[in-house]
Amino acid sequence: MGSSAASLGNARERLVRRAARDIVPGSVVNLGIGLPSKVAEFLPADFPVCLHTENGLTGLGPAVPLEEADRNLIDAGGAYVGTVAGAAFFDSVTSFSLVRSGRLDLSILGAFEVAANGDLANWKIPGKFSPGPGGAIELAQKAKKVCIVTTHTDRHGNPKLLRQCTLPRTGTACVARVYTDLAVIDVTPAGFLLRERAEGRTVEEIRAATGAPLQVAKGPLPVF
Amino acid sequence: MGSSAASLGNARERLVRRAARDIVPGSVVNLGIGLPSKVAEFLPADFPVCLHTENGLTGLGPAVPLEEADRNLIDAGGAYVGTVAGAAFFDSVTSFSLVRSGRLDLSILGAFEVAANGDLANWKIPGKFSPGPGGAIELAQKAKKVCIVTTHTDRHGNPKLLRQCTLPRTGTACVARVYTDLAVIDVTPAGFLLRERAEGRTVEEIRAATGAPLQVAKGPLPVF
Amino acid sequence: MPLPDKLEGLESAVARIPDGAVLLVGGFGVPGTPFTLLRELERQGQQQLTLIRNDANEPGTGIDRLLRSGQVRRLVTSHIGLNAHAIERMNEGSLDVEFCAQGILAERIRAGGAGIPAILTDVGLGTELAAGKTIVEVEGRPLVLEMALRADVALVHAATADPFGNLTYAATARNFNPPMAMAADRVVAETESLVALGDLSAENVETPGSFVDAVVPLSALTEDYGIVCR
Amino acid sequence: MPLPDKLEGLESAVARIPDGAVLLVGGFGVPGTPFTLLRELERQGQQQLTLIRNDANEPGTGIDRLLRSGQVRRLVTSHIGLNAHAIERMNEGSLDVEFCAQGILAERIRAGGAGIPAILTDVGLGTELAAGKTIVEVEGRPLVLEMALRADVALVHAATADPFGNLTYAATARNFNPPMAMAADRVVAETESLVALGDLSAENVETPGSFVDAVVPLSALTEDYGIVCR
Repeated sequence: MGSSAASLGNARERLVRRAARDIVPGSVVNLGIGLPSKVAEFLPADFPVCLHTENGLTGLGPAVPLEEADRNLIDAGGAYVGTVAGAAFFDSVTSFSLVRSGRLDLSILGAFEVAANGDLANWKIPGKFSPGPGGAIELAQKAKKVCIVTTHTDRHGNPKLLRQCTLPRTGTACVARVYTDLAVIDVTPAGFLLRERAEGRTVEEIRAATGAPLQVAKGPLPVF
Repeated sequence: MGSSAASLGNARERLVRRAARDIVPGSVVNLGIGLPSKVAEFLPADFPVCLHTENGLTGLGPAVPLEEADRNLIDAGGAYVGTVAGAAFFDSVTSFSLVRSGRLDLSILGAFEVAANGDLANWKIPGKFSPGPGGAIELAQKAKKVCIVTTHTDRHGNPKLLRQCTLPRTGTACVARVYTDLAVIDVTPAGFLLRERAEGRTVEEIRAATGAPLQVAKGPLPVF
Repeated sequence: MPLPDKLEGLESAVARIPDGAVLLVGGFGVPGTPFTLLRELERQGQQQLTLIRNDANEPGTGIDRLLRSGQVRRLVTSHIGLNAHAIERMNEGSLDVEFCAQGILAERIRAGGAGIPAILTDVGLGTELAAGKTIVEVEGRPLVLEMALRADVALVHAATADPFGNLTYAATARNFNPPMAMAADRVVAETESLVALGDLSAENVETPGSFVDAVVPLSALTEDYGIVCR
Repeated sequence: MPLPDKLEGLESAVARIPDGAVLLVGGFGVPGTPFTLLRELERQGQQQLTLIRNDANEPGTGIDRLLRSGQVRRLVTSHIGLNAHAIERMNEGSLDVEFCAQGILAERIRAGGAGIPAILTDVGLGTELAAGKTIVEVEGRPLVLEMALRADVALVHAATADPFGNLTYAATARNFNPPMAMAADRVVAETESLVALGDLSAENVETPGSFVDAVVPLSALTEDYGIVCR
């Protein structure tokens, strides 16, 4: 845990840690592949939560090193994982039944683009990246709440928060909140609303890195 | 087994025994409530077959006396039953998935009426008997083969084999063969075809008790 | 990260059922019927209930007690032949009964639990069970539109549960319980045996606890659960 | 009344797959993939196959070997991101790929195994996955018509089997295997362990043997089945 968290880098660790703070005790949560999967590492050891992985497990435990791995026990990203007491295995049909029927309280996903109305694009870049949707469509469209953890801009510095998605959408009007290395931003009927800023970041800086109008919450802006 | 078979009476025992002879080794079979359920008693002890009951069991064994009954183990008729080695329990969804997807080789049902085109009525007598369809609709419409065991006439002496059903149908053109106390009759594109007669019964007698034209198979008519 | 605890007392678990609720009730005959939850519901007296259940139990037991106490407005079921009282209530018009083919009842509940709004089937075509239903033509083939069934509350009976709500069932007491335990906004499971988290094999859990909201351990089994001598 | 015996040799079980067959292939990544059946299929060389499988395995293993040997015409899948070779084949047009949302892929296979011709869902609406699909309006709500998927043959991997074909699966090796083991005209299960009839608890059977046509015990596990070091 320590080493993995350390390897995230300071800004990423801070945003992932911030996302972890919002998880409601007792909820069922699916953490997407990559950065979202790190959120679990920042939950207190005694925090009551049920982690779901869509390849067929509730009660997902931490990743395990290869020498302790069970060849039959992976998460949806292919990482070898453990289980917690009370875990249950099930097939892919049951797993997505859980997602679609409203039993998944929270899905934390990555994003290529998030639109001001909550549209999400995270599964395809035509001509460049088309591995297929996997479970992303249902996780985005059917979780009771969808949050995004992502860098605020792509590696070329282009904003990921936009007026409208330019890439094929994963879901429409599905994102509730975005955690980035710069800010915590809610999707509201009036568009993006800045709720918190990362330590050392100014509102102007965040606005400049955002590709859509950014409202700012009233009162002093919390820092994370 | 002995006592139960004895209680059937001679003519009924003969027809049930005859129905048992047609069961194909290795098949999956559902036996309806009442007379059809007796068919199992006339299968040889070493006969390879898998009996299904739609409340959630393959590998159904013989009925058990109350003093040996497991309160959680019944067949679809509510009788306490046993299991054979290799039995499996499953839920009602899986049970009817088996029926609908073509994994049920044979369904043996009772009948109020069978029409010359294979239509079956066995679930409702308007104004008199309307307990609901239970599993009858799917057993009749979806088993790969549907056979009927029944008395040739009702208790008022009226024929059960008719030109057309007068009662609400369970399924259309679904019955392949009918075993009665008088005869074995196939449903063919040309209507009812007499295949075998019960010991001591004449073709004329069978025809008189049948409410639709009855073809007679060529050659000497086997007696059962 | 311990899994959440969902243990709840009988009275409190049932008290959350409001008047007018739609309830899924597990069981096929005696096995798998949540008799204790049903007796508590009778005691508390919620009114105008809609029950979805394979059968109507036998007279004087299970949901028949709620029919007799006048708490039930409507019953969605497949076969009530073992309950002459229910048939009488239906025939006299004081109980609204909707019949479904048994497997389609199971499948509609299953669709509700799977977040699938509707399915298309040829089961029932050519019978009065398809009468009045929407027919959708698919690749030239007429199919009956069957809507998913969901309930406000599901009442199920488990053989074993842990505090998170992972459930197993005994023998043919499984029947409608697993699909029902997925198809309600609130799933309440009574259980014959309560074990600690981790005592159930993760591979043998039949209903994952993430579908279950309340686990009510039974202190004793009433005679309702016993062998029926007909 | 003994249950029928379905034990079959590897070569014979696979030899029944004809050219042009549609195959369901179990597994999600390594766990649950029937590597031995797939290697035998590669050896026998059946052509023009359509595969339905969650992913494309990793390069050089599982179904990727059949892609490389040119035996596969079409792949219905949800995500092939771990197999650059498959993506390349798709992009160059030598492999016809149909993508489904993962849960809808599972649900379509499940419908095939449940004898349900089609389901209606809102999943995929507003995305290109719904493009070109039939929309059915139900109670004022547009829903996507998703057809059941069935195959000529299903190839699944079990942890334990008995000779009748009752199957259990290990941990997350379950994944697509249970629905696939219901959705083909012929279901072939390779198994790591073979036990006698009656050795599996009837309550813990995951796939009832009545859905299974051939049980192929594995004499050894090749390294395909082992831990992947990325």
